[in-house]
Amino acid sequence: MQSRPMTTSETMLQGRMASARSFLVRNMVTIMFLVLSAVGYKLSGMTPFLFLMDIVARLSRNAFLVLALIIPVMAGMGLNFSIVLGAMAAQAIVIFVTHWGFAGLPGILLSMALVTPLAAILGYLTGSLFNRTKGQEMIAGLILGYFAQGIYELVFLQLVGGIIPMDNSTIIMSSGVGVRTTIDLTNGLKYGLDWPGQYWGNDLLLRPTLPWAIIGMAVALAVGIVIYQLRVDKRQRLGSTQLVLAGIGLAWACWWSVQQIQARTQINWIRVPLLTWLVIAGACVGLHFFSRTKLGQDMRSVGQDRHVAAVAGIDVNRVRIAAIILSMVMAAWGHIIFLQNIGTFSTYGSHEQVGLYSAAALLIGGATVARATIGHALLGTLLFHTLFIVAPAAGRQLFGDAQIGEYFRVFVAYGIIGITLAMHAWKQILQRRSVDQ
Amino acid sequence: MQDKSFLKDMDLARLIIAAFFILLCVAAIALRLDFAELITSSLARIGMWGVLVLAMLPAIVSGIGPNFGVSLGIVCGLLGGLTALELAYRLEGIVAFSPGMLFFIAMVFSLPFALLVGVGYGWLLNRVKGSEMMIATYVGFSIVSIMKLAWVFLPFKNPEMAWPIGRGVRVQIALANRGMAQLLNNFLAFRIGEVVVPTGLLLTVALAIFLMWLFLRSRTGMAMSTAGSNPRFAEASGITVNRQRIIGTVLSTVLGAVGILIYSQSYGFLQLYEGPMFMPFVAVAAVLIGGASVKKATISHVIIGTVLFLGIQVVAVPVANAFTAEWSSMGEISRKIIQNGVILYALTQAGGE
Amino acid sequence: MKRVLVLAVVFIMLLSVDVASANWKIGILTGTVTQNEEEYRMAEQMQAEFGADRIIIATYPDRFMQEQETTISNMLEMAADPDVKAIVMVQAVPGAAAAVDRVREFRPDILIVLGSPQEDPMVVASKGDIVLNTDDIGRGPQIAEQAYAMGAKVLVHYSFPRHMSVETLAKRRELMKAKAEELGMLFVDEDAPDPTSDAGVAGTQMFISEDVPRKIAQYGPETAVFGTNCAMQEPLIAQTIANGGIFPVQCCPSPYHALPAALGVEVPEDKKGNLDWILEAINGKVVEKGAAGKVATWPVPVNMMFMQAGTYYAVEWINGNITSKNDKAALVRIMEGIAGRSVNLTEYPDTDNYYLYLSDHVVFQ
Amino acid sequence: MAVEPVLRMKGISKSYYGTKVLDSVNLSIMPGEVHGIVGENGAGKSTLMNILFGMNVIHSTGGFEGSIEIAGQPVQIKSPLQAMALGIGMVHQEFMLLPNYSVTENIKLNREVLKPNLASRIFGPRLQSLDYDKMYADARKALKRLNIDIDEYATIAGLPVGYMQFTEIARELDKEHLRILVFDEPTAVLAESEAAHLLEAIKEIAAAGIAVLFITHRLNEIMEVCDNITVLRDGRHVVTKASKDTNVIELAELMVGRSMEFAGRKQHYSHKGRPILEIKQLTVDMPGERVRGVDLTAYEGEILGIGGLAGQGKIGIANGIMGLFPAAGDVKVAGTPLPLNNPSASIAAGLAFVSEDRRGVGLLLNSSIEVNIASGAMFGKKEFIKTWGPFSQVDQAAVRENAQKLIGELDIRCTGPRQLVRQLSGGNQQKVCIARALTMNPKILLVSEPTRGIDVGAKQLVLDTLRRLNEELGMTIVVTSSELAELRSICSRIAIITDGRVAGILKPDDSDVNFGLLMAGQPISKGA
Repeated sequence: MQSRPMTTSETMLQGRMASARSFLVRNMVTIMFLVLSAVGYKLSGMTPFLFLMDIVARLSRNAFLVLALIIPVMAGMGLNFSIVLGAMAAQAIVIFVTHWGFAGLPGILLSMALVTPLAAILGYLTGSLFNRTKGQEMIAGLILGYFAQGIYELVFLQLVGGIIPMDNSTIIMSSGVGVRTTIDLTNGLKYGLDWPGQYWGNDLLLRPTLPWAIIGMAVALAVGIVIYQLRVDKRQRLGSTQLVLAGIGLAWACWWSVQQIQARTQINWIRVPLLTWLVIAGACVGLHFFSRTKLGQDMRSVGQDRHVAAVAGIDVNRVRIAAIILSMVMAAWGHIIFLQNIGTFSTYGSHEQVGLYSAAALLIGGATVARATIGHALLGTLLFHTLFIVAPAAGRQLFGDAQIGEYFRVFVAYGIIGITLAMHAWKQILQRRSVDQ
Repeated sequence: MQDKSFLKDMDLARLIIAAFFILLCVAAIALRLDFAELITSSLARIGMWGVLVLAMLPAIVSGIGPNFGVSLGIVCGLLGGLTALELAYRLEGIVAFSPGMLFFIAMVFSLPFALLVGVGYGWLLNRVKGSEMMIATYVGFSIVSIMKLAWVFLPFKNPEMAWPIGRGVRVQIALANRGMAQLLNNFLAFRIGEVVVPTGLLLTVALAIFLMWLFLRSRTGMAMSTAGSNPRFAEASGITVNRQRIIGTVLSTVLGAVGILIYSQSYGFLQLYEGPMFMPFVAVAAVLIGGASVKKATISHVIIGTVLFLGIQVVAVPVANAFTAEWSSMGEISRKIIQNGVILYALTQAGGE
Repeated sequence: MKRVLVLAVVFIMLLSVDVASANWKIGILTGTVTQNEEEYRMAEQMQAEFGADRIIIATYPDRFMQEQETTISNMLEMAADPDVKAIVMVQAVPGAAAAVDRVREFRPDILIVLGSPQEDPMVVASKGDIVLNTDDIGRGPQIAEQAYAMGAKVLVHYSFPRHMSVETLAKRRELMKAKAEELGMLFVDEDAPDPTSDAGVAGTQMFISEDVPRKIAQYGPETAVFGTNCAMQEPLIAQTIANGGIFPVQCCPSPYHALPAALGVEVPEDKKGNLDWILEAINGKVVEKGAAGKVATWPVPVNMMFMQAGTYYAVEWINGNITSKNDKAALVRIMEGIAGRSVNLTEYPDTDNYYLYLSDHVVFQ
Repeated sequence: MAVEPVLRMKGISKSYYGTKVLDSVNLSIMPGEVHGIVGENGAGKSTLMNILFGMNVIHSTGGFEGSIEIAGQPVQIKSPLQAMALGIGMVHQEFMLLPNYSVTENIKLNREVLKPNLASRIFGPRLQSLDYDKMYADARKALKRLNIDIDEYATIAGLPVGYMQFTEIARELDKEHLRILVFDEPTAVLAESEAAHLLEAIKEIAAAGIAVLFITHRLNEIMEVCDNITVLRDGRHVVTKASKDTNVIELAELMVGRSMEFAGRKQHYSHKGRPILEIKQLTVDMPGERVRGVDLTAYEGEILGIGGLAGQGKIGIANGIMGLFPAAGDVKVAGTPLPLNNPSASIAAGLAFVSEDRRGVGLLLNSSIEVNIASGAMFGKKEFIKTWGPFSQVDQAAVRENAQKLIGELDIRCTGPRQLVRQLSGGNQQKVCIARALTMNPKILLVSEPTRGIDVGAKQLVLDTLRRLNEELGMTIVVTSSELAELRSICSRIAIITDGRVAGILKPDDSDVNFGLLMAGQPISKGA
């Protein structure tokens, strides 16, 4: 508290500094990540081609899974580590669909259709469990994962081939019982969604080159912004600064893409799995729409305060179960997308990757256990994977020793996640302080 | 630690898990397993983990929640252990250390690291109130990774620890050479029938628990638990909350360092590299299964959790194996299903908030 | 389009070939010493032999099960360098098959050698040009015979469900059991906690160090133990020797694997990497602990040999000495050169590029 | 005109585990009537309301006896949902609001206006979209009925307490078919002006034909708005009277069951000791209660009152002095300058504080009574501690003894010193706070809102305790309170805080007009 009165110019300067500061504070994690990724990229000596190829693949693999975590956060259930169960369900269905010999897009659609009821049942059971362990969802989710792993092994190691008949020498072990450790989806579901055309003998279908895809997306975004500005209520419209920034960004992206096309760079070899991206975009739109429905509103209500929601007559337990069911189904679909892109998976281990990394990506995007948006999910996936692509090479270049590079990468990767989370927490404290003043 | 509060902490969930433990023991006897040996192993395992689980207590009590970053303390302990071994090698021929002396030196060397790291870590956790658990997890992972660099680069010369081919310290370092393996376990160990009681180990754990009990009743201890349970009340009472949280973190880190040395002497090897990565999860699971929450923990939670969780881990596998002797792989599968199923069931019986 | 793309790449590479033909590189993808020291050291040795401008080393993550995407990225990054003509990956951990698939999408020309694969043999065989593995199936009866020869009356086999879903490991267990029973030994099948499950590595190791004394107490000192997982080996060896049991061989046979650590062998600076010396040193320790004749291993560190052989093969292939990506005769020649003894390679059933290697044991006495 | 009562509860009895908490209570309300219910804590008011609301706690403990009729129809109310469907609404004592929602979203909580869409046609009505335009319109309408100007787009978090209360009421008004509206202590958290506004609103609601059940501790308010008043005592129905036939004194007697002196007791502390607490240009950065430069002196042995409207900064003064919020200025205790922003220093200087935020700052809810009582002295003064060099241990025996003494002295109703504070009633919790402060043996006792949220009987006991401490021990006490009447009943001087500064200092027997003027921020004109 200052007792000396301030002059006008001082006040104005302070105001401007405060707004610059608040911008930095608000975006400090993103800014830090951009700087880090840029430095890492420079250090790694990577070509843009390699980087873009990898990030396109990783984005289309993982974005949907990260989106699956949003709904439980909305319903106040924190990070849903039980999506591992959804992934197991997806693997189970994929194994059967592969056994039946379905391939390509039809196979993917069939898998998604079949996995939905299974994941919904698992979601219902998990949700019921969480309702009986309110406040201990995290440890319950963790132990549930181990429990489900046991059931999964029981079914696929002991029952399939024996009690559940399945006769397929590439899937079942030679003893006749138990599924092999690796399932190869080549000539099956692999790229079923990414390159749907290959199934019908046309590789080009729904696979534009990256520059063209960027131009297309930029145009779509611009149109979207215009429509948004025209349709929504005044107070929700974007500000002029935001519009100008968006305009510059989109224009630059288009200009860069045109350059790439003209120069016939390697970038033109990278192809965007358009259908997958459409599915992800559909999920985003769906989530946005969902959050404005009655059920979505109920989830947000329950998420803020279970007691208040209950007094208002909302069936809290039912809403929580619905949230887990939706999350579980989305996770199962997301894992199918993941598997069809990867192409081979380890029967008893692939689902392990799902929980922790998706959660980390979401958190890095700026989400907290209490608040997560689509933007957080997409930004987080992008930043997280950028770092993971750039870091190994950067570590190697920095130390000139592959092993040391790897150790350093893991240190940086985990350290960055830790620092990011710390910065989010710190940011909140800073913001709370500035609100108070 | 009064009997009354001990009983109160044994709520329904705990009773179910305890009943399951007893059932496993009965099954072990019925299946004619070497029950005395199982009890011996259980006692040793409980003793090994006792101090590591205890490390969760000051963390929870001071308000930072279960310390997923106890791996920081663990690497400090390992560093102390390595330093002691290195010292013994360098001074070979000048001073001959007895195993006990060496163990003591390991502890002494790990303490400055643990204190320093604990203060820094506590400082970090004070910046991020409300998100400690998630951050601690990743800080823990991160420190384990950076220590891998240290294991490769630190100038240790003791050939007992060296890789057979290249530079650096090997993944598992045998303590038997210097007589440190089972040092505490064998101290005053005696037999009741076939059961071997690792007296020294259990006494050490009991001593640690007793000291913690005393500490919690000291002025600092009271201030720390006040800061943990209601920070605003604590501030109003003239307690510097951040300082108390740092004290809690330092204590937890130090206990982690001491705990890993006790663990390692019983196991017989120092485990470096990936070894400490997931140890915090076991300790956290144990204290939570003992009935603690992220905000509240007592000494009885630590004891109950350690005995039940680690006891079950020891007995469950052989029992499951014996049950399914004729059915390959079923032992481990049924262990996973039944053990985790029972814990889940117990959690549901707690009924949530 | 894929074909067009591939053609485009090949074309561009052909353009660069005339200047780059002398400019070849080989990528070695391996684990850090955390996983196993041998492979990483061999990679370093290869780099020293051919120069850092020839051999690029990259590592897959320590937590490769969880970070398969990183494995893929690392192999992709190597393949993106047009100078890289061959990639040697030992051990080919889960994720290798997916990574090879990616590489093949834009670099079908690259020679890929996979050593000690952990994925399904049929899948791996369809991805790599050459796959090298220990003859796990052959080792089934071999281990039983070895244990019998060392005086065992009981053979305990430690594993867990995830490993028993690996075709070769499951088959090895079946054949081991059959052979043991044929020889009149009692075969005991024991499940240990999976180190990747809730029990963790520490849980597995604790179980082993508790269970081995139990088994030897139950069946007597003529008990041989075998464990399928690398993390089990140190406690397995330590407890077997301490309780007077028999240890026929490790999961990944090599004098360097687990034996020096479990026995507390002291390795002076000047003896590092000296195979004969380490065999001597282990022998000394085994005898000192009164376990003469009760501990055995293979005299060749197989993973090191796979990497070395893979690299040599790649070099010869790049130089044009070998024209086929899969030339068994040349491979055998190279391996015999490394091992200094005759090498017998067999193919995994229904494959022509998945080679199995079997060696005799050396018993410490 | 034979109008049917909209609600009739007949012979309601209820037992919890064998203890009778309600015994044949009758209640009957006409449409448009404002009906007050008064009673001490534990008289059975909340149980009665729980029965009316069909709360689960009633049915899970064996239900109740008696019958309920709504508009002449006998009904079985099994759940809050059903109660709402029958047109019963409730404004809760604790806010039932979601802080991150807008005013509108809170008003429309679980009664959102929906419109069907493609998804809802396929997957069912739960996927209908929210019709925000209609929701905003409805919210505006409901707020207008309360005659209050709240932005329906505003987010609840950050609104003043009073606005939150009105949002709750607007939510109930927005319900169609609302027939009965229950107010459970609605004014407990409001400043006096807001409370007055609320009472006006209640009258208007009743005028629209809605029956209002009004529960409060403030008897003056009851007298002002209620047509009829029911008094409950120990679960029994004492009497129902028309408010015009009774007065505050009688109601208080009926409630407590003993005649008591109430308010307006004249104190004449003419004695002025030496200044013990001198405050100069104190500014405190306490959100919502900012202090902008207070000069104030307390003299040894007096009870100094600090009053004023909510949000004017009166609460901030004590919090600033105790170092709980950032403060600047000069404060001297017994002539010695007090370092600010340092709670330990404040405690060491002999200040003890009973916070207005009892559950947040004042108590360790999950600890025992004895630990709570001893904690202040333990940390602030190192008492109850046995020390050996660097080692120390809590002196359990001394802690126990002290707790038992104070439990007796302050008449704290509990099962023993080891009972958890969480389990105590509001009044008893407040006594624990005072006991904690007394244990520190302070030179000056700062007490904020000592009677907030506790019932009449306990209120009187707390005030008596303060007075006794002052009279018997000569302790200097600074009381901050929103209730002018209680300040006037115990203080020797009352400072009125307006806009973060001292507007003036009055004697307890100064005229109401003067108090009113100062609170409104106007100078007292000579001769007024």
